[in-house]
Amino acid sequence: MSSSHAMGASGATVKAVYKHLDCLLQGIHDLQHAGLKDFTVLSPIPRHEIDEMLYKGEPSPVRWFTLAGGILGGTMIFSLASLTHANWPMIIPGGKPLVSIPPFLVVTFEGTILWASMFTLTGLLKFCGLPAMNLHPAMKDPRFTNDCFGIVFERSGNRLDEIVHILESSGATEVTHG
Amino acid sequence: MSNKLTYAQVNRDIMRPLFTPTMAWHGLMALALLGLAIGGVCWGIQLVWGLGVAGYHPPVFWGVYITTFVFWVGIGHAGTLISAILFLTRSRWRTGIYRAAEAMTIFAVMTAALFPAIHVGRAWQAYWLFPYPNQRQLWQNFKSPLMWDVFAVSTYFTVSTVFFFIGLVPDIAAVRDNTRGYTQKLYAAMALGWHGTDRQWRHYMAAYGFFAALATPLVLSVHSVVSWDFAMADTPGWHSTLFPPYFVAGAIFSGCAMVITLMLPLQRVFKLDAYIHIWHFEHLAKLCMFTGGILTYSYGCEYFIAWYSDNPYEWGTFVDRVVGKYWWVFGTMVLCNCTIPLLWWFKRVRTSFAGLFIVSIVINIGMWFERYNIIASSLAHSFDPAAWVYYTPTYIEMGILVGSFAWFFTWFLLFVKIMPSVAIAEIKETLRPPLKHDEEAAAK
Amino acid sequence: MRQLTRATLAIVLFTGAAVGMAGFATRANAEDDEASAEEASEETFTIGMKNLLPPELFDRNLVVTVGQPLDEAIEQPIAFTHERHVKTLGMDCNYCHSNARKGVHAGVPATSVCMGCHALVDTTDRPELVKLKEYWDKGEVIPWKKVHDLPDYVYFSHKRHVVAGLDCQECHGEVQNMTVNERVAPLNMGWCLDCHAQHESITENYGTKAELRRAELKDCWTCHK
Amino acid sequence: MDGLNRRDFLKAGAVATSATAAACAYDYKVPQEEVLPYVVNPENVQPGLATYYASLCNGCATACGLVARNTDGRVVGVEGNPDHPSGPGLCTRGHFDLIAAYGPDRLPGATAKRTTLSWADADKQMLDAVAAARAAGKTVAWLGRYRTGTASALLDVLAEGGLRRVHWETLGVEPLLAAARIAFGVDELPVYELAGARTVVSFGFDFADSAFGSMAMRKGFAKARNPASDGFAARLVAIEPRLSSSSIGCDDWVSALPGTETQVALALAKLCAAANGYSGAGASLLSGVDVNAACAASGIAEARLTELAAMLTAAPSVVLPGGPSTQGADATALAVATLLCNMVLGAVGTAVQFGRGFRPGQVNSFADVKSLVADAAAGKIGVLFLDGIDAIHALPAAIGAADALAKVDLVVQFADEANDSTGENTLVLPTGSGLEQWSDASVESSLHVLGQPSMVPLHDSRGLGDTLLTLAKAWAPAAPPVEAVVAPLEGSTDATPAADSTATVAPVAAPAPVSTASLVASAANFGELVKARWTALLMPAGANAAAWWQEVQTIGLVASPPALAAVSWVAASLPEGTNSGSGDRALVLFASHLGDGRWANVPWAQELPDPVSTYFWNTWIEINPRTAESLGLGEKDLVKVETDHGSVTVGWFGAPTVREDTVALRMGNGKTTGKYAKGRGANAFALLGGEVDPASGALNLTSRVRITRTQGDSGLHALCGSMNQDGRTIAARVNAADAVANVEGEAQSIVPIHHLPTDPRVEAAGPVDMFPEPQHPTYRFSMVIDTNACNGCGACQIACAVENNTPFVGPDQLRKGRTMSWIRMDRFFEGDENSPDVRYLPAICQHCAHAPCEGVCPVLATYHNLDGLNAMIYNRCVGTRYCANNCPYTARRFNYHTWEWPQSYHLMLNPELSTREMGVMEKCTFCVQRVRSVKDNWRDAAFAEREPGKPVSMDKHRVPDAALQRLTACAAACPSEAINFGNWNDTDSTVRQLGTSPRAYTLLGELNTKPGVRYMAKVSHHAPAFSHGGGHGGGHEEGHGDSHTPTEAPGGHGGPDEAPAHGHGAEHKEG
Repeated sequence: MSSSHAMGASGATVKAVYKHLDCLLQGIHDLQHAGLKDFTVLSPIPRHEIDEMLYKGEPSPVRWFTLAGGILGGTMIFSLASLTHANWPMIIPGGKPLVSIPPFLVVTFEGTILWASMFTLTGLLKFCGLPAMNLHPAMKDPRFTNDCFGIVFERSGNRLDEIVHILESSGATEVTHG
Repeated sequence: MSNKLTYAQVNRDIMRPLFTPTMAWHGLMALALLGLAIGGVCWGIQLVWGLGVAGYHPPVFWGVYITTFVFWVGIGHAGTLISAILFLTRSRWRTGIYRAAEAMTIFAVMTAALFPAIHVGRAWQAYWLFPYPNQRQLWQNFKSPLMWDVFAVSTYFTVSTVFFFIGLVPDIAAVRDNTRGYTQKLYAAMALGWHGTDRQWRHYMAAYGFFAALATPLVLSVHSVVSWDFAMADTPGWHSTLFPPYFVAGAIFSGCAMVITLMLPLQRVFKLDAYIHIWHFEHLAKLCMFTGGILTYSYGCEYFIAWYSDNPYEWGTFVDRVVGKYWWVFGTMVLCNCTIPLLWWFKRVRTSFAGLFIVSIVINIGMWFERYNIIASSLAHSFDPAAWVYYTPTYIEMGILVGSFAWFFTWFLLFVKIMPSVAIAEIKETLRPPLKHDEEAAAK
Repeated sequence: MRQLTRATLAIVLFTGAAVGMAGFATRANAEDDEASAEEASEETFTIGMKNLLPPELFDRNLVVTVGQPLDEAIEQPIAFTHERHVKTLGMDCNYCHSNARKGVHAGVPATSVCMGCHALVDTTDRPELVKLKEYWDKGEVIPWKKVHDLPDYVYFSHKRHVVAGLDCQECHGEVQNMTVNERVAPLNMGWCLDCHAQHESITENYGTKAELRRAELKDCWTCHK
Repeated sequence: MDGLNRRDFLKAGAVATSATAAACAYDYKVPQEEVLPYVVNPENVQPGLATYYASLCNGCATACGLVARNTDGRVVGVEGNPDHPSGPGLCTRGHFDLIAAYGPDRLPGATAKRTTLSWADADKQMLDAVAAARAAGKTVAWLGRYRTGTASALLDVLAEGGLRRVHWETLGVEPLLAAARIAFGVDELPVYELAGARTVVSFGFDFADSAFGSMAMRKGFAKARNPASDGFAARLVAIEPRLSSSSIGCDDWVSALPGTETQVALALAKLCAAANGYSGAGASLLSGVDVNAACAASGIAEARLTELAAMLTAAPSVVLPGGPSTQGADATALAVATLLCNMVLGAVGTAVQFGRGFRPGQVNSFADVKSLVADAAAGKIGVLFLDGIDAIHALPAAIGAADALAKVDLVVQFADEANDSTGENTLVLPTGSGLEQWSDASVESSLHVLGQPSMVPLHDSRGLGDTLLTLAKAWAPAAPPVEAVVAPLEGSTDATPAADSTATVAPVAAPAPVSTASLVASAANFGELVKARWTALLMPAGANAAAWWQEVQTIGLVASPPALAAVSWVAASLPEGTNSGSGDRALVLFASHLGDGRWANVPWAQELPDPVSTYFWNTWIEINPRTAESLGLGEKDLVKVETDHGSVTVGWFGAPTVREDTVALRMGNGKTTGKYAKGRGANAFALLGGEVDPASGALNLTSRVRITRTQGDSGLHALCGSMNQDGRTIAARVNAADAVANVEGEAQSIVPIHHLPTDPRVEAAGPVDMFPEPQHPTYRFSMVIDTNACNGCGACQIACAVENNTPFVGPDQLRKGRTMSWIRMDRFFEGDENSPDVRYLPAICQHCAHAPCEGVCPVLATYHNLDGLNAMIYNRCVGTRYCANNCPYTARRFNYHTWEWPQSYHLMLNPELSTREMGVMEKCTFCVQRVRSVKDNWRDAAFAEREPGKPVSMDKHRVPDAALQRLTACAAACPSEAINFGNWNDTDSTVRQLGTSPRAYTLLGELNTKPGVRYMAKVSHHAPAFSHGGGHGGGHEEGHGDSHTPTEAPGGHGGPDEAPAHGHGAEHKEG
């Protein structure tokens, strides 16, 4: 598509568009085989194959956010309930003890879930880099949300020709650089 | 899914309703706005004159509003159930319907969330229900089931909305890429710069799984908490440990019925037959039959426990439901929830448009009456016979009930017009991906 | 037309999602009471009477105070100065506000009380005193403006507080230095509670029973009616 | 409040979708209020502190003492004067009188033709008219209610000058007064001392409500009925066609065919005489009595009468005379017959006392009223003074009062509000409330009650006494200056034909001879006259006049021990009297709350539910459910009630307390004037023909009627949702024998509370709490309500409303069941159809220690405080109403609207507590403002006695039981003293004693809410001993009660007398 992007010191941008998943996978494989890692794969759907090839099954760190959020949320809500009731010890609703575990567990549960999900959201946004308003223009190709896959090198460095070659040979329907 | 579909075809089909106006949509929207106006006027009257415009009198202090609240919370169960639980259990039939079901959940919970504000005597002080630091040094009673309710419903709403939105992001991106001008800018803002990079997809899939895992206990807990509003009270007819499972089953029952009610026309009007099949509805109908069975059993169980406990108050209330002035409510409930859904045991009924549509509407009516039956008849026949009364809703209450449906449908109609009502990315996921290998094989 | 509709609907969706909390920021009432009550209690009132949450948790910047804004001087029908009467002339508060130790309301003195002295005070070139005399001669009530105005649902007994040994200044400020009377306390619930939870006079008055008394004082029905 | 205030804004904001932007722009401000000091401090007035005045209740002629509480210049509460011989307590009428003082209809001043006049003009008009009438030879007449004291003495002076006085009341005393004269030759009423009676037989006497002198009788009966006071519980037998509110709790209802009560009374007297061998002077009357004929005529089995006679003669007993339901054409004969019964029983002189000079001043008969009206119609009356009688409404239409009044030259009406009798020729002179004016009263020789004004008049009114004084000053010179001995206790009686008055009565305590006429000239106003007259009459010789008067004002009365006199029977024959009328059923009238219409314009009186039907704001008939069934009446059908004189169309209530052949019609409504009275219900007096009982001239209040079903919706709504308890123990009952036995025995509850099946293991373990009971370090405020003394009169409800600013909501809202009264009077018809066992239970907030309501409030607006009170903070309430749902006692009330209070009632608001806006919950607070105030007083005392440098003594802090017992408004009001308040922590307190007594129980105890309120079960001799009709009469078993289980069995396993009251219960269940 657009190749007007100024060629920097680190080389030109390379964008390959694939119509077929197997070609894409082949392209990734070839690139990795050639020791190239600095590229972004774009896909309209999540594919485990891509994930496997790029990240070798390493789990996403989002889960730690979820855990931390859950623990923090549960503790906070339970503390809130207990401390606020204990702050008014002369106010006894229904004769129940000041800090009554069973009823507080309900709000604790809700707090756990709420905070866990909020932290997950934060983690998601952080790790995905969302909102991603300054993605490289080469990635903003409407085909990638429609029916095409893509591989984008933001900076091809000095291996432009090799990259283009690998991409073209893997079956990309279109390879542009500039 | 049909292998004939291509990714581009999916994009075209599902986004079509967003760009092609239909008379049906505009007609329904006009109707919904009219209903919204009715509800708004009724609520305005109530805010100015006080809750006296509703039909309350001691000892019936809850009525149509709480009935409708519970009804909508119940409706709000199906979406997250379908999107989260079926996601975790990897049920394939989830894909075609989950987006609209989830939207239904959000809007149902939004509708339900209106009701605490409508219901309380001083709506302008309803913010006191939320804990926030204040100079009065005053806090809430975390032992009150209503407080649990506040937490449960707001958590459920927040988590469901986030879950819904996260699921939407790739599809909004797809819509963005099919629009121009300011609409594109709006969609672009909502898409958060999603372009489907490998890094985005990687964390996205992990987070989505966590959301599904977090939403799952919520689905089961929200209606349990709502049921505790009743079960924790000492009112005969309410005070029962049966309530949480009974309510959750009822919620799924009504929610699935509502999904059927909403998606049948959606499928027809927007010509989504390729994505939403009759067997989707059949699955939903089977889920209804299962939960309806639980419900029927619960009805019986309630009576058995009331009789077996030999508690005269409890038994008195249950007898009064059948033979007292609320007999017609009880009758409607049993007819709509236990009897008519039995028609779905016939495959012909549960696979025909009319059979599905009519019975699902009947179930929705029945489930509203179930809540009305629980709330009104128990309160009207409490401990002290001297305080027995008969509660009748007023026009204001019915107007607000109409308004609540209108509010729900307004949002839902907006949704189908603005957002892809079937999950584009996930539909594509279910398709066989385009492979060079396939094409070569086909060419040979 | 269609686009317009869609745009409107989209805007509604966005604005609907944006819900803001209105912060009624008023001027902060700076100091919290530093006086922490001594834990003099021997007998423990077993449900435990401690302010478990630190007062700092309650941000006074976030909250609404009752009554008039603190530094807004209220124009009175007669420019009465407390400074002259209390500081210069050395009058006791109880002389005019005699009801403070006897009743719920401290009250404003009857015009006759003013005239008890002012009948003898020269009014030449003193326009405020002329006004007073006019009210008295006409038998009219002086429409004083309330500086300290508690809501009608609050039961506040001046007697209780005076008998407990509190100085007027603790709530009313350094009235003896005021030429125009001003409200210095926010008079809001949290402010009341600060003293009710830990004022030193409770320990002085109730000794071993101070814990119990503090609990009683924090009971809502102590003040709400 | 100018512009948009914060609350309105938030309301609007809740509607608006874009609240955010507006909220930021909103300028928050509280309105500037003013503080207005006095110009000159009034004496003894401290802003915010109450001043108490001992005064006189003007609610009826009984003249009870009251204490008026004046806060910031307005009387905001009244209570019975505990120094009065009849003790604390004040019935509904006293409270209605207070409310009436603030009525919005009150006239601003003297009024003629709807124009306000100055008092000088009004006086001139009145005096000119009097002078003109006298010049023209026309009569100047007075038609008014009973008056005693100085006002009566002034009337005596005027009567000497030619004023024609007629004193009459609808629910009057003339039959009994005439009977006393006929039977004993005395000119006073008997005083019934019920405290020692073992059996009380009533022929319809409304001794606990509308009867003259009811307060003392009611207390006496409550004492007699309390098994703990004397070791017995009196048995009450009612012989009347409709159970009045006095006899509604009766043990046996032996109803006779309407009109045959006299025969029954005579037969009873004869049987009693036979049983105890009476052969005194009255025996001659009994010789002709045919017991068999009486039984046959009345439909009562002879065996039952015999049994009743045996019961009466076995122990001290009293037979009470007739009342409104039995005041027929033979009213005097019935009264004589009951006096004869007492004579035979030897009760005269002990339980039936003479010599106390007990009478409400001058008493005239209805015959006198009729002749006055006839004279007026004939144009013979020049000036007619109407004092407290709404002649056109309250006199039977048949006698033509409306036409007659129009023919009078000037009608001078003493009334605070224009009423039906106010016409074009009427000069209305507002007398003001009794709380604003001087008055005094004396209905017994030994008791004088002073009515001192307790607030400044709200309007330009002038006391009745002052007008009388004006009249007397203008008129008296023309009259011969008599040196009459003014005996305020003996009104001159010229009305009734006196029987042979053999002077067997000892003269009443002779007052010093004083001429009121001589005092008139020197008295500048009525207050001075009262003081002068009291000083002259009552001051002990040699006392310091000023000090004595100060003391009288403080106590509010002068009383000395009553002197009794022996009387002997003088009547040789019964007075004549026969019943008349056509139709198929007997009509009786009853008064509930509205009296004869006097309180019809008091909205709280209209709103107070009737104790039998729990209807309100209307007129209705009570008929037996079986009659209704035979007529095919639907729940909301209208019924046309016709006599020969008129007809009314009203709704109906199926009351098992009315005979099948009887129709009971409520009186009091059907007025054409008054903001609240106008257009409510129908006028019962339209049905009366105005016939009189020939012996006393009393109005025949009974009649014969035809009733037919009519189309239409009666719009009546019963506030009580069920006719019976549905087998639940809400209002419990214990058998009298057990109650008495247990007083002596171990203090163990004899009231079963468990409805649930018992498990021996659970029983062995005892009740186990999940949570300990909350601590109550100083007080655990509690209340014990003795339902045995309760007859559902509503005094507690109305006192509560006045004290706690609970509004009236009007008929439309009340029809939806939205009563705001913090006390709900539960009424249950138990027992069998023929002898209903009616039970009342004032249900209030139980102040539970484990309150279901508290735990569910999300914002802690309700909670349990250290004093054991279930607190309710209105300002914190959001209005989720969860608490109210969860209250098993349905004790909570919700503010559906911000109730509109007419401006005039704002002055009546108690400043000690908030009024509640719409959307908040409220309920009984145990009058926390009073609790706070009494604690404050004791705390002051403790501080005052504090040793320097030491903490105050907590022991001195603690309020003693005596100061708590009648603290709450309901406890202070209950005329039967059924409500006790106190500190449960104090083991010697009354509540602790009563609350742990065998009769005590907690409401719905099985819920283990640990209530602070306990009830004491109704004591009843109720057993199927008697039932009217001939059916199963003979089967009375004396030992039934003993052999039966001690009390009613738990629900669902009910004994034979615990079956639901009757087959129509379900029909009325929802009202």
